[in-house]
Amino acid sequence: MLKIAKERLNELYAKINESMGLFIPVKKAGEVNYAVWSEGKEVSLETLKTVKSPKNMFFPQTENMMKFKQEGKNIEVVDVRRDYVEEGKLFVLFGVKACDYKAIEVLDKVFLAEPIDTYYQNRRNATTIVTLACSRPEESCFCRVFDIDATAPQGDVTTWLDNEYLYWQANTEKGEALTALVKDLLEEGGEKEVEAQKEATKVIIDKLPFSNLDLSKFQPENLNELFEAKEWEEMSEACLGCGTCTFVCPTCQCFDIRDFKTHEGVIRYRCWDSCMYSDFTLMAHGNSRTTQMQRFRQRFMHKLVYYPSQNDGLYSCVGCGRCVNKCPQNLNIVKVIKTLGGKDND
Amino acid sequence: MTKEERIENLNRLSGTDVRKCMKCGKCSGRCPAFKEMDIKPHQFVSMLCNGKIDELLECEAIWNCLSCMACVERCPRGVAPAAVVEAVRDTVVRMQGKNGIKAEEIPPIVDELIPQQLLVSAYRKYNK
Amino acid sequence: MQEVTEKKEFTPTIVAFCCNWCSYAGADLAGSSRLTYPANVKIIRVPCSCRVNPMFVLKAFQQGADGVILCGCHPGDCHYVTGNYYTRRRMALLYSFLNYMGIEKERTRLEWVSAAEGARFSAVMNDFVKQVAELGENKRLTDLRVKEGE
Amino acid sequence: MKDVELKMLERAKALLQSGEVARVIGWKKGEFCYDPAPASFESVEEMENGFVYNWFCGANLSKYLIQMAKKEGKTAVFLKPCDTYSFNQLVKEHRINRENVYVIAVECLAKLDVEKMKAKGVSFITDVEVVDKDVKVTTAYGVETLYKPDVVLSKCAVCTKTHQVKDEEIILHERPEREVNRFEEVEKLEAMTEDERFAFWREQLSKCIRCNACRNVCPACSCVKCVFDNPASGIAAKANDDKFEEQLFHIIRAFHVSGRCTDCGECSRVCPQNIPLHLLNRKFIKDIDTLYGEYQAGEESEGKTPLTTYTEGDTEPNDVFNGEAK
Amino acid sequence: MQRIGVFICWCGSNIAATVDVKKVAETIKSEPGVVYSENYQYMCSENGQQLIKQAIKEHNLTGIVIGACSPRMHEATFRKAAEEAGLNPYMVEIANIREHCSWIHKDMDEATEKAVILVRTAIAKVKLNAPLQAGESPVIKRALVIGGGIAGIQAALDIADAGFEVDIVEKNATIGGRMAQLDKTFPTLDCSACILTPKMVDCAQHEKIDILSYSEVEDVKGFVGNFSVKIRRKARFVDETKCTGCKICMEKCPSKKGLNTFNMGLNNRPAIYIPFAQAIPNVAVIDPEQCIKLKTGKCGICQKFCGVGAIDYEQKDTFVERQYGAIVVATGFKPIELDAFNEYGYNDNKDVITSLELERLMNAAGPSNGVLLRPSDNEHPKVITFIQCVGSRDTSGCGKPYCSKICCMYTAKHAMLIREKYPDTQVNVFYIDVRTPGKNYDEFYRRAVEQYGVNYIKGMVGKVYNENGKLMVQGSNLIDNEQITIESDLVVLAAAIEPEPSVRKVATLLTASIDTNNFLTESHAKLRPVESPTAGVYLAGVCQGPKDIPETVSQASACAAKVIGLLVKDKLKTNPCVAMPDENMCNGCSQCANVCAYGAITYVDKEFRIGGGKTEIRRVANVNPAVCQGCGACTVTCPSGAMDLKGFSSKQIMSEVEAICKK
Repeated sequence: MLKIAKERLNELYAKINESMGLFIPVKKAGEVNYAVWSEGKEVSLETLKTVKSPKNMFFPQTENMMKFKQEGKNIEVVDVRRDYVEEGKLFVLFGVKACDYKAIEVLDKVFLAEPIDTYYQNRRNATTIVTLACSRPEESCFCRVFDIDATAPQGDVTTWLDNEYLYWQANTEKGEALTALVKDLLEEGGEKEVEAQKEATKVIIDKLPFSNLDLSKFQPENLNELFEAKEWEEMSEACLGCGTCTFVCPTCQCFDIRDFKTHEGVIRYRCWDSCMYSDFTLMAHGNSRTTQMQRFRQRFMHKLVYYPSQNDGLYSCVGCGRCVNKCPQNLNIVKVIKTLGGKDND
Repeated sequence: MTKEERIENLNRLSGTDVRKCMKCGKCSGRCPAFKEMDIKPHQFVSMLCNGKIDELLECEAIWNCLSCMACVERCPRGVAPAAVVEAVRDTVVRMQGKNGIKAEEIPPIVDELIPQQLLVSAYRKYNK
Repeated sequence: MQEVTEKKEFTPTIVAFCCNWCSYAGADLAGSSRLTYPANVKIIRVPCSCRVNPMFVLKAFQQGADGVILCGCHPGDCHYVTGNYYTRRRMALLYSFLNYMGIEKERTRLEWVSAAEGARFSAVMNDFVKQVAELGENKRLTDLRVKEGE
Repeated sequence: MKDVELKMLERAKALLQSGEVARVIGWKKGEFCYDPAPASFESVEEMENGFVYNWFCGANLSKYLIQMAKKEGKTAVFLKPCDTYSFNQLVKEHRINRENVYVIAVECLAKLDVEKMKAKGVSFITDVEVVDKDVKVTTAYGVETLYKPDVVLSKCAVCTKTHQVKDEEIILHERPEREVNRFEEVEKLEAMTEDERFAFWREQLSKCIRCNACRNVCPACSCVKCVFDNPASGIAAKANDDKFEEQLFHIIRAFHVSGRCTDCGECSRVCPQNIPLHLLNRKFIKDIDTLYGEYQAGEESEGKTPLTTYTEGDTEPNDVFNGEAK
Repeated sequence: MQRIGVFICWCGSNIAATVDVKKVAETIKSEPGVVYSENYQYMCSENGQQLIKQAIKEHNLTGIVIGACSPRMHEATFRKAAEEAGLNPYMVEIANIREHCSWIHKDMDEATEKAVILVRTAIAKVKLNAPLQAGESPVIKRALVIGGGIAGIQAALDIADAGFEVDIVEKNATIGGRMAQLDKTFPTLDCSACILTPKMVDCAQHEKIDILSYSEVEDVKGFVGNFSVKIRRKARFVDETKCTGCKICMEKCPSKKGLNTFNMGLNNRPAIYIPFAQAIPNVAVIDPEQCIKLKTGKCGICQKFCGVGAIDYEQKDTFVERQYGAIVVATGFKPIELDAFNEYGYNDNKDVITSLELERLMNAAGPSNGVLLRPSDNEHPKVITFIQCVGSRDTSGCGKPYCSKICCMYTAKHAMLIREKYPDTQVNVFYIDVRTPGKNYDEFYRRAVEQYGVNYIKGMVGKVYNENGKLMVQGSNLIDNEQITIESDLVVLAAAIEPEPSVRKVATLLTASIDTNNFLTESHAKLRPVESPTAGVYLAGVCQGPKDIPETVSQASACAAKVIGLLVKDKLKTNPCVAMPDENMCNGCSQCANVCAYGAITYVDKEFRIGGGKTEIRRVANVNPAVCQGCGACTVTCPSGAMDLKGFSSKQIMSEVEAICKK
């Protein structure tokens, strides 16, 4: 175990930034989101939940896929993909919480499965992930439901933060390499403090109201029954059809592909899409889901039934609680789990 | 200064667009000093327009113009003949060098009918 | 090595929306009277100034226009009776709002130019081009993507 | 507050029981004390099981009536003072059939913003109690008292609205009269330089994730299909990433609701990035007030908006900047 | 796939001198979608049009762009050509590379570059054009003439003679207008009344003409072929159907001190009056400002004496609403006010008069029964001085910048008439220029000088002042380069003329455009001089620009010909570029109807599928294409973008914007 005094963290960031791009929670106009670090920015590791999750790093909200250059009557297709590893351009994603780290695993299963999404892969391969353990979870957190240990997240490097130090432990080769890069700033020690923090946090997690949600009903064999459940109508009644839950969700991975006309031709880009939107998966014949209830159902069925049935039971919810906090009308996945999840929720 | 430059200078000094003149002669029709002027107000405009500035620079009229602005007031085209007269007068004075006007030189060149106000303004202007 | 120091003077791109009945005709009159204005002013013909949607103004800025001017019949003279009265309110609010967002107020303008005011059309355009040129390039409301590759 | 809730419950149950209304739109208990959700109740049992009215019922229920009022039978709805303006505006735009709605005006002494409370450092909230200007918050980590004006919703901070429409009212506590200048924040921005204003909005809008929550919650944004969702409009877009898109979206949205926005403040309440979106709409309102005479959308349920009327002597656009006519 | 053809016109050297037309045509060839690009000397010529038609057929073009003069000039020509070649006429776009390019730029490279962009912009638009079909609207076979002067009378007679109903709306109590006030007319010196009054009588007796005197147009709705006009019939307090014009009321009326406006206020008339002997209708009218009965409720003498009981003090303004297919505006003129010209002393000296006052003084029916007496003392003036261009050609802001056109001729007429009737009178005329273009006009003026010895002085008057009861006219004689002062008995000012001020309201009601001098604008200065840009509205007489009687009559007849040409049609093609809502997106919010000036938008309840086999009823907008004029106000007020304008769709305009901004 290594450690660095809190007041020296800026030196750590600067050191990493010398040779790598550093993405870290930064406070801007009152809100904390992952952003590129540079000298003078207000880093906020203490913030439990960034508004947007770190998925933005590998799967940006908008991303150019290719360009079509037009000259007279000719069109040239330009590949804009970049192999960052090949270019030697590497990144560090710093301060990822356990839930968000788990979410990256969920995304990997989508984007890194055949056919591999090379845009995602290029960014993913070039990035070293530094996770940060939680010490002050709040009532909307329910990662434990998904067997996530918020006190000891995985990642290339795991860190813990208390009032004096950031504790540092490399887990992988990438992690070791990063540790080597900053080793001059780190000192030995901290095992005791980390253990103490873990214990204290676990006590709080036990007390969290959602820590014992019952997911037992969400099994592939119950798919039809769940799909037909009459409760969807009532649960979705207040849904505005906005994309807040989707866009703050660390595991939502749907995107739309669109064209943008430039002076030279066209940029084809992808951007996050939301299954809550009425034009989601719009096809020539119209839309397969025409009511907000259907769209609402789709989102939660996907998280809790469809995805796990195709990924060895891995839920595509990680219990980060962002949707619980951010839904304008206070609808969320917890209500769905409580309504349809299993007997033990009552 | 070439003649062209001088013409341009006169146009600029006067601040009036002599090409706007439609040659109606209303300025001269109203001029109270018409008889004393060897070159009439409308001719000032016309001659500047036609580039005949040597005659203007040598004329007596510039000293007889009362600067009463009646011609400016009456002109239906917004031309200011008095401003042209003034511009010529300034040019002549400046050509004389920096001598300006001396108090003792005033009596011989003016008569008692000239308004006091004009004398004061002329003195202020040419005696620098 | 000889350095090319020739500096290209900034010529702004100006989009002018002109109503068919007054201002477009005024522009025609400016043309037939041979009253010049800079070539970077390009006119889009619309039936009435009230056809101009704020979306068009924003679109122009997005596409890299440095100034947008809207011309219509004088209030009271609208070919469509009341169209330009609505234009006047819409644009008053839009221009004020854009400025509130920090967009330079000199980039937007509305002028009433009648079919008989060729000279005014030319004068207005000259003045607007000068005003925008002094301001420089539109950087605040442009979409960087459209200029990619430049 | 509890007394008001009980009275509301009693009335709603009576209305349902008598068959006078087929459903009641109100708020339903959430997982915590602070997350009630809008809901419709069709029976006495449903009301008894879940109905709630507390310090966190900030949501404006009027927009739900667009769909609800189309259903069979009359719909009763609880409207706070600010909500009634939206209701009227929707009636004016023929989006709600007034005949099908029974409006119960309910009192409101401002609503609390849980995000503002959390920003004050409280977390793991288990209970909230309000006594005058003190907000007593019980959390798993202890008890804290917050100053109410610091933690009310932005829209409530400057509210002087009164019920514009009601079929009956439930008001047990009168809200004290007060003088506020709701344009203060707008004026502050106006007083800045262009560069400062640009920087301010740039920073705020760069947070936008284009989730459309502001649009979808907005009672004025009641379009069957939004221009931004319509590829034929020429400005449809989902992308947030380039700086132009958010500006375009928010400018056009503000323009589209100008003269129709009642300043209900829902846009700012729902923004996940806490962008002060109401300051955009309020600028339009301020300019309209200054240039065309004071106008409050939603005060009436018929007539024209300031942008669909004119006077012959209106101020020229070139003369209007920063909310002042030259 | 689009197949666009581009045609670049040289317009002789008008375009080709500053725009490299060949280069433009060549550059455009590589534009996506363009399959044909050509240049030609005169595209609008027969050969040019042939070239276009041939290309459309040979290359199977789906849309064409013509780089030429303003679309306001030849859009219709090229649309017609396209149609003849089998292409929908609305698949044509014009790039204005003449008025908006070659004529305003001097640098060839710059102008060529701009021309290319303008053509590209038109291509961008035409790619989004959709074939449009013009609808039809019926024509109401009745015309309205606003103004009952010689212009209105002539237009009405010509239209009526062709068999169409005509209404004349005249704001005064009688028709006749300014011409009725004139004594003689140039260049033949006919008596004005002798040639005008028969026409007035013709009007009154024509079965197709209805004269609405003492009336004003209050409101106009509709469009060409189908105007609906509300007319205010002002209360004249005399029953028009009963009054026989016996004038007994005028004799008996005790309130006789009203200014006789027909005589330019040079004498008085009673409160109840017939403006002049030959008035049409020959019906009395009461001036409510002057009538004792109407002001105080006491009197009623005229009612007592009226043998037919025509007097009705209770009469109120009434309104009639009528439908017309065409409208002729003939609102005429008035001399300008002379308050700004105190140098001429008009307000201070009774013997400084305007030319129109002189007409009345010389007229046999005038205040002095045709004997020329000066107003101050009723003496014969021995020296009369005329001053030309009073307020005309004046850019100082006091007067009018234009030439009033008629003054040179009527002054020559006055001078001549005076010299003939009173040979002992000396007549002087101060002039700047004598302008006499017109058949027998210069000859007329020369007769005044050569035959009648009128003293024409080239120069302008600087001041008119009163010295011991004599009018001193001081001015310049430019030919002799001297300043002169003429002692005169009478000074006559040729005051500039301006459009009758009521034309502003009429123009607004008709949405006819008006210039800075309040003259109505014609559709084209040369080619469509009698048509207003507003379809179905025609212009006759001075309301369009200064002109004399022969010209006015010509223009009125030309108007009539245009109106007849319109009214003989049973149906008109309507503009297909109208608003069109997309019902699937319409919210039915009524914002669009709120801004529609024509009431073209109504709402209907319609059933829509909403998915899941369900439907819902929604209120949606419905545009009447025959009423919609295509301004587009509704399109901007529609928040959902459901309302769009055909031919100027949002997408079209935005693609034009893109093309312009493209670097």
